[in-house]
Amino acid sequence: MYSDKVMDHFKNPRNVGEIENPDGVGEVGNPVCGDIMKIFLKIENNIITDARFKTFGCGAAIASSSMATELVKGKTLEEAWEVSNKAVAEALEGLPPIKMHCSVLAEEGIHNAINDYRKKHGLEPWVEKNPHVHYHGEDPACDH
Amino acid sequence: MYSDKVMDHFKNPRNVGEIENPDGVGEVGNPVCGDIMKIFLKIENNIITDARFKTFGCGAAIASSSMATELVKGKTLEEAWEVSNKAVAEALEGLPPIKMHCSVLAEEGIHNAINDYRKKHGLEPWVEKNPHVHYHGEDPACDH
Amino acid sequence: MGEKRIVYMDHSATTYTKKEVLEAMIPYYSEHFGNPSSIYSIAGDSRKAIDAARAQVAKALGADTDEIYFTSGGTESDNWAIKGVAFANRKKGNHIITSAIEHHAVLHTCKYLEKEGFTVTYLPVDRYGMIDPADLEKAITEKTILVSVMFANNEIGTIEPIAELGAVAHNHKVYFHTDAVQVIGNVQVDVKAQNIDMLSLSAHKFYGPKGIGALYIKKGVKIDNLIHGGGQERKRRAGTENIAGIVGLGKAIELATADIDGHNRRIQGMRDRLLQGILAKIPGAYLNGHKEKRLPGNINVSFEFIEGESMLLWLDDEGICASTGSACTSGSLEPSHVLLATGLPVEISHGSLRLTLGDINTEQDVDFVLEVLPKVVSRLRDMSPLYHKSGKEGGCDVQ
Amino acid sequence: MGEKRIVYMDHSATTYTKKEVLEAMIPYYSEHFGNPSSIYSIAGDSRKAIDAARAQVAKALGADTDEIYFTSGGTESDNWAIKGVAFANRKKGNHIITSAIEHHAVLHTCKYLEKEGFTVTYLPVDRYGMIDPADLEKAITEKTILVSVMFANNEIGTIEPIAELGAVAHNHKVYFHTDAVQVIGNVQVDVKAQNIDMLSLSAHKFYGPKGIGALYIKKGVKIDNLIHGGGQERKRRAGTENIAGIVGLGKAIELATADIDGHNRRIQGMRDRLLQGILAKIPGAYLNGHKEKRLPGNINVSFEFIEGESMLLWLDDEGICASTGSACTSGSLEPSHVLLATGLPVEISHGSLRLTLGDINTEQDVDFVLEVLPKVVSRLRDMSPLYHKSGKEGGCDVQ
Ligand SMILES: Cc1ncc(COP(=O)(O)O)c(C=O)c1O
Ligand SMILES: Cc1ncc(COP(=O)(O)O)c(C=O)c1O
Repeated sequence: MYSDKVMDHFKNPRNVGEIENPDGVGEVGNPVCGDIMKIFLKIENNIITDARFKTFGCGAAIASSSMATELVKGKTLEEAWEVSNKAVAEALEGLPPIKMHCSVLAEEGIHNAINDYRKKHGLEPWVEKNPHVHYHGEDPACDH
Repeated sequence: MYSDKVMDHFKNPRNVGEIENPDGVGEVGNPVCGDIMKIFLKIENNIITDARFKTFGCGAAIASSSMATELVKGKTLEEAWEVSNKAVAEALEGLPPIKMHCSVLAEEGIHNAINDYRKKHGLEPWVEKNPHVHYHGEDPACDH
Repeated sequence: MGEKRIVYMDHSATTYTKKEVLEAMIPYYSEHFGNPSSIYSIAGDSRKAIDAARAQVAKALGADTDEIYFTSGGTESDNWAIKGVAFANRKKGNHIITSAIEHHAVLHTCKYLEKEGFTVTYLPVDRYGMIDPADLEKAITEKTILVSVMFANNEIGTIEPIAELGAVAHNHKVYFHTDAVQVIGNVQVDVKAQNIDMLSLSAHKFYGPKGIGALYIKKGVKIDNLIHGGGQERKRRAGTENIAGIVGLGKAIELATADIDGHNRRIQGMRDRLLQGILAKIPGAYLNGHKEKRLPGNINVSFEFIEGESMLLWLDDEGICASTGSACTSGSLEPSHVLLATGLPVEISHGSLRLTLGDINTEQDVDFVLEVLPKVVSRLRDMSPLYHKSGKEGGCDVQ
Repeated sequence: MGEKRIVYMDHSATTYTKKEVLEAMIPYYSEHFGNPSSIYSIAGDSRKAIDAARAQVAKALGADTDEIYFTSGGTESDNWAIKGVAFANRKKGNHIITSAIEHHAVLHTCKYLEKEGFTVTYLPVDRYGMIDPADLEKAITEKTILVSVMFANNEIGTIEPIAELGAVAHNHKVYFHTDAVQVIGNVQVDVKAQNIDMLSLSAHKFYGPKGIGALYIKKGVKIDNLIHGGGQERKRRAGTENIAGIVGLGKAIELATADIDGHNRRIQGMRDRLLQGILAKIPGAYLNGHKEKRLPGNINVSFEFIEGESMLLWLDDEGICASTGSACTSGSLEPSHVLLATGLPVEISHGSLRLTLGDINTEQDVDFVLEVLPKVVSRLRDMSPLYHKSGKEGGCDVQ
């Protein structure tokens, strides 16, 4: 069902945990829908020097959190903003179609954390360029 | 499907053939329906001294002809008239329900042959006491 | 099968499961038994096995893997194709066209639909059992939503002009289903080239297990489910998958279609010698079905003046397994609807014999049948009240 | 299953086929393979085998042999019972009653019937998953033609008061069907004493093969066919019989019902120790389903703050096969409709785990799960953003 890469990031998730006094925090998802991601960023000179996560969710959600935090570390905020859910899924060597929403959640988590930082610093939050056509589960209340 | 007795009378049918100058002949059935029986009787002093048959039909039809001719041999015409299809089927140790009509055919063949004799001798043909509720196949034209 | 020599010539009724097929199945009973819907790794073995079998079926038909759905057999496939398309498209129309010589799985499904408000046209056949595409052309109306014609007939072996019939249906934008239960391994199937939208098959007709079949459904065909429930078969056929059966079907279709020409040469060689022998040795014997366009292993002959069941019983006594009419109607009183549709008189159709050769048969089997059958026929004719009458016509005077 | 130690605790999803069962089946693939509809002697072996299996099933259910019909599995049996009665009796009424916790084979069939003009009432359950006969009594109307309630639930294991429910239905002269797929071998079935008119079962849930099941239909029940075609199963279920499967079903049901009490004592002993261990070792773990009225091998627990699939993946990594929700919905996003029907909050139902013990399990398996599971739960909780928040309530604030 999952690629080896997904299983690797699920079983040995990178960057699990919280950052004390984070510069940006983003939380997305909904326990009713079965997944919540919380992303913590440490930002110095516009560069993400550390990224951590806590996730409640399926294997793909955990692996996506792990991969997304890996991908944004060391990037400028502008670069990190461009890390798309597709990039996360590709870095994981693919996700089952039914699980693509997990990578969307990871992208949104990063975005929320960046905008949290921007707001704290009195900056305009960036606007999602192409709001995702989210995965539609059978329960319409659970589109992320 | 068939009892051993049926198979015995099918494989070693008694009384196959015709009688030259028979005293009574009965023919029943219909090739369209898949079975025809022709019964030949030799009658001396009101007693059936010989009975033969020719049959076009299934295993049960052949076995019923064989058994029916056996049963009537040596009997008076009155006794032979009383040989019912049930008696034929019982003597064969049973017939599958779908094949019961073959024993009816045998009874009717004997009856027809007896009445043929009676008519030839200027006697009133006997009347079927309880006309059989015949087996109804899927093709209503083929009730015997 | 005991000590007695058995000559099995009823491969169209069912075949034995080949050794390689059974061997492929065994591990999926007690070892790789995981439910393919489960998440754990051992269930992955089941999923992979099903995927592989689906690929084998797709390859044999020239279809894509996601066009193959597993079912419990040819009957379910026929029911699904016909009812599924009928109910899903009833807003478009209520007219279905099939033929007079279909298997009961198709005919009785059509009868059921007639009760549900559909109208069904039963195309006639010629004396060889062939359906004329021109008749189909004429039968199609604005209300027609489905044409279902069998690829080859199970009783008389006639192979229908499927590609032509499919083309006619498609010209009118009507779905085309074919019951190909008898043709796998005997005729090259290519659903795209042959204009087939749906195709039914059943493993036990080509040396696979019983109780497993498949329905090919071309992408885009509008069809309702027949069996509702879990999400198996991409939500189209519910029920925990019969993994061992599916694996057996896959293996069997691979074997059966690996060398159709070679298989046919061998089977048809024996078949032709047997047929010629029968016609030469037994007077009053007539071939039913088409001379050339027929399944390689099929012989269907009628013998005047005798009845089929008693022939079968004598042949069985000698160890020869054959049938009269179709397997389903053997033992019933009804003459074959297929033979009647070819115009054969009822009384002659009662005396028909079907011998269907397959991989188990040998030239010795042919010799043996040629030795036994003439004796059986003459024994039965000797006790037939029709035989010694004046002759052909006289024998069949209907009261 | 490779070298790794596998602890299979998903017997409600499917079971392995027992050795004795497979051995009984083998001869019917390549040796006694005759089509039971054929007339020759070798087909008689097939007929006899089917008769014997039918007798085995009848005995296990307290039914007569001519009330047993073989199908392709539990799903087909459910479809047949419900659609068959619905369509055959629609002149009498169009109302069907079932429960909210049925298997999808029943629920999706009911949804289909709703589209066809039937009205369906879904009886609620209490927090233990129990259906109240008084609710059924209230739900029955003049239009009610069928009640279908499962004998025991596949997810939470709750055993319903079938005899009482059947009695209520019968008081109103309404047919009563039960999906007994999970109970064969676990609960003593007696269709007459338990007021059952139709009962579905599936062999692969009691150590038989997949792809074969049966429907008990009490004599006199008015029911349409689901699969049309040949005259098999006394003209009620067409299609060449899956003889090996039928033989396997017969053998499996005989074995499974030979000593239900002994089997339950063993399985339930292990189950109770495992359950107590889990509840003792893992805080924030809650049992779903009924404490006493539950299937002997079933455990269904919810763990706060974590999600089911990630639990399964970790367990699988350790060789433990389990499930969350039902097998069919594993891997989907939907929370279990059964857990929701018991009133469990959605967020907790995502963290449910089902362990179903069976004949393959040992006390060592129980020890192993008790060693592994607490570690898995705490590893996942450690990375859950819900866990370290204030506590129970706080974890579930919905945006
Ligand atoms: C032409 C044809 N269609 C359908 C079927 C039904 O297949 P099954 O009996 O495997 O369901 C058969 C054989 O029985 C057949 O010969
Ligand atoms: C309660 C219940 N009903 C019906 C079914 C369907 O049975 P099958 O998958 O064998 O068709 C199952 C299992 O999948 C079940 O647990």
